Amino acid sequence: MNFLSEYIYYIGAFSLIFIGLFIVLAKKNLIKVIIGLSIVDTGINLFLITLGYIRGGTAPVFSKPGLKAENMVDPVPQALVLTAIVIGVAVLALALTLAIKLYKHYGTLNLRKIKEQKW
Amino acid sequence: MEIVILILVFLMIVSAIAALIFKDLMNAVIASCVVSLIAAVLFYFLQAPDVAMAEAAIGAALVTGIFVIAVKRTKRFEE
Amino acid sequence: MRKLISLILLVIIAGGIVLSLKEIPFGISKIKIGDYYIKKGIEETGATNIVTSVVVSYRGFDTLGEITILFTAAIGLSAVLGTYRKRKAGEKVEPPSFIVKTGCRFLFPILLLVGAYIFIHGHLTPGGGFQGGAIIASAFLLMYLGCEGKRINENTSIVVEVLGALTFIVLGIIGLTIGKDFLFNFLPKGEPNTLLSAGIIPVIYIAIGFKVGSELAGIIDHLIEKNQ
Amino acid sequence: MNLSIILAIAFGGALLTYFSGKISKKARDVLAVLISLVIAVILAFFYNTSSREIFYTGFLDFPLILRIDTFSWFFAFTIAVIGSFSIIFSLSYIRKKGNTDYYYTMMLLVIASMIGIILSGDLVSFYIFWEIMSWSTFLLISYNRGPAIAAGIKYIIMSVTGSVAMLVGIISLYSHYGTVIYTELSGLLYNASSGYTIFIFVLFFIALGIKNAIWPLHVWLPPAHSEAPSPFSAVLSGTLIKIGTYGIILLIYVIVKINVFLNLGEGIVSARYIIAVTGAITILIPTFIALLQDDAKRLLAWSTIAQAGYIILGIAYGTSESVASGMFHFFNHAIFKALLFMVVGAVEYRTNGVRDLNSLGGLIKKMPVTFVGGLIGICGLIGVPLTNGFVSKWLIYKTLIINNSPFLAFAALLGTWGTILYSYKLLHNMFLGQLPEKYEKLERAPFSMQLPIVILSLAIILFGILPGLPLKVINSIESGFGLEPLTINIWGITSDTGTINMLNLFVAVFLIGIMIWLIFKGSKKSAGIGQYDNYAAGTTVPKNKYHYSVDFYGPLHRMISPYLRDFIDDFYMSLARSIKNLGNGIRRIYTGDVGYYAIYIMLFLALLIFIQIKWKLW
Repeated sequence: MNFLSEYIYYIGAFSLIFIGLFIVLAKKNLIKVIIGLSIVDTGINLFLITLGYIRGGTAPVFSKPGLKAENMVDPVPQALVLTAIVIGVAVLALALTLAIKLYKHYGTLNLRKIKEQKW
Repeated sequence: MEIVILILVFLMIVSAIAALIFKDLMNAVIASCVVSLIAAVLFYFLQAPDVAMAEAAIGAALVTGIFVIAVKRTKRFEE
Repeated sequence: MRKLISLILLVIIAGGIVLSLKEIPFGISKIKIGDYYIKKGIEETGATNIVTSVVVSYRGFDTLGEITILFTAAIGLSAVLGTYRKRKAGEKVEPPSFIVKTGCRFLFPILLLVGAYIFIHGHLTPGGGFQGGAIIASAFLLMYLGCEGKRINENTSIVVEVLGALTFIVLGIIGLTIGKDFLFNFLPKGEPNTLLSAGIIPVIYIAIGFKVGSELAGIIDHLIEKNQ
Repeated sequence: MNLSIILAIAFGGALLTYFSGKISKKARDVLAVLISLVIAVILAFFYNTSSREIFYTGFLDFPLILRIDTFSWFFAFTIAVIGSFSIIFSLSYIRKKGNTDYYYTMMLLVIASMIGIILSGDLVSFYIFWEIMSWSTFLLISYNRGPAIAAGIKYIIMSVTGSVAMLVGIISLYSHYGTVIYTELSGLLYNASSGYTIFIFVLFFIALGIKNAIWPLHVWLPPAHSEAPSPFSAVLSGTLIKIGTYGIILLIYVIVKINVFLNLGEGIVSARYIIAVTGAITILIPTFIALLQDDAKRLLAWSTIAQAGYIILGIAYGTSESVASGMFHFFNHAIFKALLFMVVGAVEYRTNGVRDLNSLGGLIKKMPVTFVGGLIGICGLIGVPLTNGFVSKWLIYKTLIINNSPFLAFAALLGTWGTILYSYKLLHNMFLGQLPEKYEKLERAPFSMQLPIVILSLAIILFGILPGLPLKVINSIESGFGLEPLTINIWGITSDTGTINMLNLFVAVFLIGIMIWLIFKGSKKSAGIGQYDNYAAGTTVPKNKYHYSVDFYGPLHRMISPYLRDFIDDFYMSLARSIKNLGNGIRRIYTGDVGYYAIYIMLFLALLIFIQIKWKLW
């Protein structure tokens, strides 16, 4: 139990990453693959935030007068993840657009049937 | 407190696996939305309110919306 | 077969990650450069939200690059999707139910307000341009779902987007013209924890909020409307 | 006058030509000719001077140096003159084709880069100009599209291979001696181990030999020469491949120095002997392959390889006479091969691109000036007395025989006999014999084509009668190399072992000519018979039914062709095919399925992690 509470965030983050990766590797459906990618994205973000966390720390916002600087969690991963989420949505939207176009062209989303991405 | 987090992470993993298993893409999208939502809550517990807000607004709302549109434009069921 | 191979690969990778993670404990301070930001943040930028000061001030250049990526993605999306679709006469669109319609109409202005509040107070409380912009965009998503036939004027969204980006860049360049760095905080810092403080940070975050909001709304607009 | 100004004129002129072509076609033509002539004239003023200048210092800590002495003047001047003649020749040749601005620009660029190579005083600037030359040549070879692109690609692949080898050599020299300047490098290899010298030699010889089309490296030349536009073939054959010769002379006599070269190896396995034998093989095989060709330009291309063999043989043999013969033959070959390509180009121009020797014939009446040019050209090629080829070939035979190399001498002689056969075939099948009916209305070659042909023909005769002119220059080059100069006068060479005096020969030939003329004058006049005034088996021969230039040398062809397949080319081709198959095999991992690509990435990651867990490498 102690172990679980110690590492629960890591477990959560990496479970997401590996489930997402498994979807990417094993699934045939293009939209499913993109869902997998978004799950990997979430997992990585969670991992980064977890790295910056300090036990008993407070959010890096001086909203109340009594807050101490020593007690705050790392703001740098938070800033990084903030931008990563926004970029993530843009990339996802682009990927889905391409998926829609591929569907319009081939009439299927099955990656095993869309074979002309060969060079 | 810890038990809440444990349950949340457990739920998150379960919904990720659900996203993996569901044949109906709409259900898979909703499952991934749940993953994002729980992640947002976890961000809040990890003292990152900014990120939690962004994840809730973007990951849970916008991404899901975009996915739903895309699924409606293509095919709903995985072969 | 393929699933088995994927599983084996992932197990090996997971093993490697577990081994490497043993040395990174959870919840212990690994803070390095963040320490400086926390201690000097208010003094140097005037923003009480340190994340905001990192995003907009210390790493403002990164953020400029990031909104460029956003912009590129939006451009790529509209290039891929192409021209407007003329709705065919016979095509039936399922009308939203009464409750959805009313709820959307009711929620839309409130969401806009919330979004604006979030990015205006970006330097004081959690939140900022990205979050506020995303909330505004989801308000438009709601509008598309609930209010049939209403859409964003594309030109307006492009103008807002460009103005947002331009504000960011111009504010950055002003720093250069007065002989300091790019994105130098030239406005008075003011009293911390008041709305008018932190110099150019709220201005830039408001610009980012407008830009992100209109851009994401534009992406949704493209995905919903533009298609053949 | 500054050396960098010449290069500035040459390169700037190439660019300027392109833009002036956008404004006015006339201006462009005039400008192109003018620039090439100006370069030649400026270079002429550098005769017998030597200067050296550092024209740029900021390049990666390498000073880029230009220098001129008699040696580089000789090559640069020849190149400039041949270049300007072929540009004059191009004026009408290229008019029918498109993309003329591009053609002139590239042509001037090739000439400019060749002069740059010759004038450069260190290996880095040598390499830079070398690359400019390679690429602009590639663009010109594939100017005609179609099969020309394949020829160009063959050329550029070989050329790039050579360049890389040379770059490795340059870097190795730099890392050993810390300098790439000729004057500082020169003689340094004296102390190097012979293994290192051979290593440097092999690397440079791959590059230079490919440019010079020495026998096992020649495969790019026949298609490139025959597919390139004819005026450019003249430049290609007359001067461009001689850049390789220049490089070899530079390597042997300036950088390595002759005494090191002669002591490299022993007896049959010495570098000198191996290169000389390679030269002899380069004479023999291509000569007889040339005999089998039916395409006029391809025949000349093979002949170019063979003649380059004479030059290599002369240079590598290393006595002062042989080196003189090599350099003189370079000079002669530049003249007569350019002339012959121009002759073929003129015929090609008037017959709308016919180069097939089996379908031409009898053009002597239609294009007499061109015929005379061709006749003098092949005389020079064969080495008939009173043409310049005679002197250079005489020198090489003589030195080979005196120095007890009978087999090499025999190879050189055999090559000459083959030369007689194929060059007669060339001349006969184009100009003599029956005139096919479709060419009845053929006009003479235009003036801008006849002018260079006439001038080059006169030059062949001039240097044939007065070989002392170029030999004087060659003599001063040789004394620069530390070789004993020949004793010459304006008419020829005098020495203990054999004297050649063209004055005597001239008088003798003149007298024989008068005698023959008198005999013909005195004898009965032969009756002229028309071309179609003949009959066989009781009936007149139908027109165009028989054309006896077809299958010229038929029996000989059947006899030697089984032995003379271009098996080197076959070898390279099979190499290329197998590499292509290998590439196709590797390509199979690109299945077109994104999932596989993700698996590859994961596989690599898993492999790295597995290695780390197992062996803890990093």
